[in-house]
Amino acid sequence: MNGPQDMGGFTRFGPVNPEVDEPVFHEAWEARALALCLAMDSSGLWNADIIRHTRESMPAMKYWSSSYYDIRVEGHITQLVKHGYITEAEIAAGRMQVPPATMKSVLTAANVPAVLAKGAPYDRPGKNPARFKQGDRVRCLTAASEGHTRLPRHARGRSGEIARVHGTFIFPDTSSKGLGDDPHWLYTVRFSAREIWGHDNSDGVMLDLWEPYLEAA
Amino acid sequence: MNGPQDMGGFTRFGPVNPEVDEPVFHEAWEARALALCLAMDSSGLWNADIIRHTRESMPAMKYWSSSYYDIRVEGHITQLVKHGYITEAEIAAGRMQVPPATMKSVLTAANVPAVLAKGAPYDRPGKNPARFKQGDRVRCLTAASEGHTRLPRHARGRSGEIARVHGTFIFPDTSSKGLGDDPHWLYTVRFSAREIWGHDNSDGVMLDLWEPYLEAA
Amino acid sequence: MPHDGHHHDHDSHDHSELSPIALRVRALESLLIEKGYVDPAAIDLLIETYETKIGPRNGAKVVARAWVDPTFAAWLKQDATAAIASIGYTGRQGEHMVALFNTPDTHNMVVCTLCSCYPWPVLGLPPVWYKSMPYRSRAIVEPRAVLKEFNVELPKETRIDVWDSTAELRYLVIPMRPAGTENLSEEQLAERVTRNAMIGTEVLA
Amino acid sequence: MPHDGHHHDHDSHDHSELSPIALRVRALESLLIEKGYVDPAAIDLLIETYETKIGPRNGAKVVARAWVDPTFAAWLKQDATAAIASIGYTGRQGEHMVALFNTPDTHNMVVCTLCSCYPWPVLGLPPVWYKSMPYRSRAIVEPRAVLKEFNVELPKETRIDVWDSTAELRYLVIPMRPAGTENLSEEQLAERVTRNAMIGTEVLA
Repeated sequence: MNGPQDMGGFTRFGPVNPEVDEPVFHEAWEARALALCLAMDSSGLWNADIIRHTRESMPAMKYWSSSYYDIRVEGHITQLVKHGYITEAEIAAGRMQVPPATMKSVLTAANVPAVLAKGAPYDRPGKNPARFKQGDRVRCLTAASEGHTRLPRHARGRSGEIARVHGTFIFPDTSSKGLGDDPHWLYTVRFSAREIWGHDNSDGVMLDLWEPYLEAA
Repeated sequence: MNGPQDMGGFTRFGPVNPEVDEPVFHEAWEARALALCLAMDSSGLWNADIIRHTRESMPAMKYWSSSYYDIRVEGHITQLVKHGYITEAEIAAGRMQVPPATMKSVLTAANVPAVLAKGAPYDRPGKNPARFKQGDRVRCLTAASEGHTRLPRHARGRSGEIARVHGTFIFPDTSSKGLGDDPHWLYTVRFSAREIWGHDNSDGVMLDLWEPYLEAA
Repeated sequence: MPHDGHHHDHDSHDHSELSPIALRVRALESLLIEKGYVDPAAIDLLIETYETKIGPRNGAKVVARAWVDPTFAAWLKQDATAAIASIGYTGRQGEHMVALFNTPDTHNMVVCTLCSCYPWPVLGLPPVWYKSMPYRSRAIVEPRAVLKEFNVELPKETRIDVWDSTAELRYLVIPMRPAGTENLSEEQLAERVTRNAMIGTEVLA
Repeated sequence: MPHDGHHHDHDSHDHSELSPIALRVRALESLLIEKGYVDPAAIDLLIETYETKIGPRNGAKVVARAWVDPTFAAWLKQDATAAIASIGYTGRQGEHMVALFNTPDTHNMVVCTLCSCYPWPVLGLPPVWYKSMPYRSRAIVEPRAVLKEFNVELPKETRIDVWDSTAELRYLVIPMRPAGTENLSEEQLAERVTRNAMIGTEVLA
């Protein structure tokens, strides 16, 4: 799937328009939406990769014309509906029509500080030694996984150099399918802007890439 | 410019939805728009590459949400306004507010059959022999021209094989800037779907590419 | 859905029912006529031409001729522009024609990812789906998924070449002649040839 | 403009003025509370936390400390997660921190092309522009054109590395300490550090 999220290198969405003294939230619903999403993340019904894939599965035109909080809340609604915790009819009505499902864990106010401070680390013990070391030349695969992947289109088939070796982390291409953590070595790879865009300068594009995306170049 | 027209390989605009027994035009305005565009093409104020570049310069979201005839007519309006032949205020009013500019050539009904039958051939005598022959391996440049180009993003930096040699043709990267025909050899290059997408099959992606886009591989 | 904005009922002549783009085109037309830039009779004739004269029946005749006349087929393969001109189809958006012959091994399919280039003299104006972003974006990367939406499933062994009209060459797919048509006349054969088969999104049976 | 749909006036509590998405979120909240899936007090506390406690002043303190304390700077370079935790910032969306030190030769700039990953514990929630398609799509291909829209022009010789947060690493840019700040205290220095400088879209002067 080459989804609406993968638009790096496209130049025609218009100017960036930074806002001076931007408030944390522009509208009250954005704050509510974010907090609801964070609270529901404690349910254990999905992981970060599943929820990203859900957001990316929106039709492209809707994705591009929706705001960040809109996309987030729709992703969470999709998952809650899919797991049978709520129905679209209930949202339309604004009230319960079918009895609640069992929620493994509800985030209480008392737990908020600890849950935020702990976060959800993504490093996991791996089985194999790292295949690459700093300075190694690598090439990204041309093929991408079916479904969710974090290998963007502009990097596929391109060569770069291992800039940093980070340890073993949950692999999103597997995790997004609910098939477990499948930890793999994570690297930061430096690609020259010349290699990726043909630019005549020394700029770099730095990407965090898992070992299964890479082969020796 | 990586504009809204260059979306080959993207998979999330939705299903194709072919229509059974589709009429030539769905609404009367589409027929009028097409005919007005064809008639104004006889004005000599632009060429096909300039008008393509004009259409591609629309903001992306507008381009993607506009229909073919809408995009066409807006491209022509932009050019007519730019050359001082009409004003946006005149279109809003639906009538003349400033005197007409001189039109080099007006397409008459009597000339329509001959003009359509003749078309506008794009082959032009070239100065140099072809650099590549059928069967040669070539690689597309990674860099693309500033402005209009017909080298799509998914082919940049990729290798293929010359399938056909067609002769010398107007080069759009030059012609779109109003800098003359600048004829170059035109080739059909066959890329394997494996090379471009990493597909595990023998399918091919065939692209018509001018010599300046290519280097020997 | 994008690109579906023009699937409404046909215009009436009541101003109040016209969409903004319909009103804009109407205003543009009045203006161009008032300024003397266009000849209203030329506009009418252009529309009539593409509504009644230039359409896929032209291409169907080319295909049928290629099926019955091996000399013509060879010429079409060698110099499609000239061979097609010999039947009377030339000009705008068909100045440089290429004929792609389907075989049991290779299926050809045509797209224009960057705009909507299409061989007008033989196929007329392109259908909405051909001009739509879904077809333009997907045909080159997932041709089999796209063909499925046309109810076409090709054997896995068939190679699909997708031709992206990135230059001014215009492609006409010559479908394989269906079995059991040995006794049909050239004219009867032409009736069997569909527009989509000449784009490569249909297989004649 | 896409992504500007939320730049309207703040919500009033009058139902009739709420946008469809605001109404939808309100309905969702009622429903989740009614079903016992969320604790309303937790919702209020989460909002309060990101509105008042977790924001770019946190990151500014990290930067100022790095400027005045070479040992801390070395630790930050070596193990940013631990060094930042020592000042008290940890957790969600900052589990795996990396500090990028700007130098006269290399300017670092951070983006997340694929979503909007951002180091929340040190910078708070991302600004609208960081989450917008224009920034997400353009920062990696034309960083200088993007920087110009922030009124930043770097010398041609300065190399720009654009870090795309494609994994769960979160990046904090450590800007160069401005000239003439030798006599400022760590606290005063922190006041000079802006959010955009810690993303790499501003150069402190």
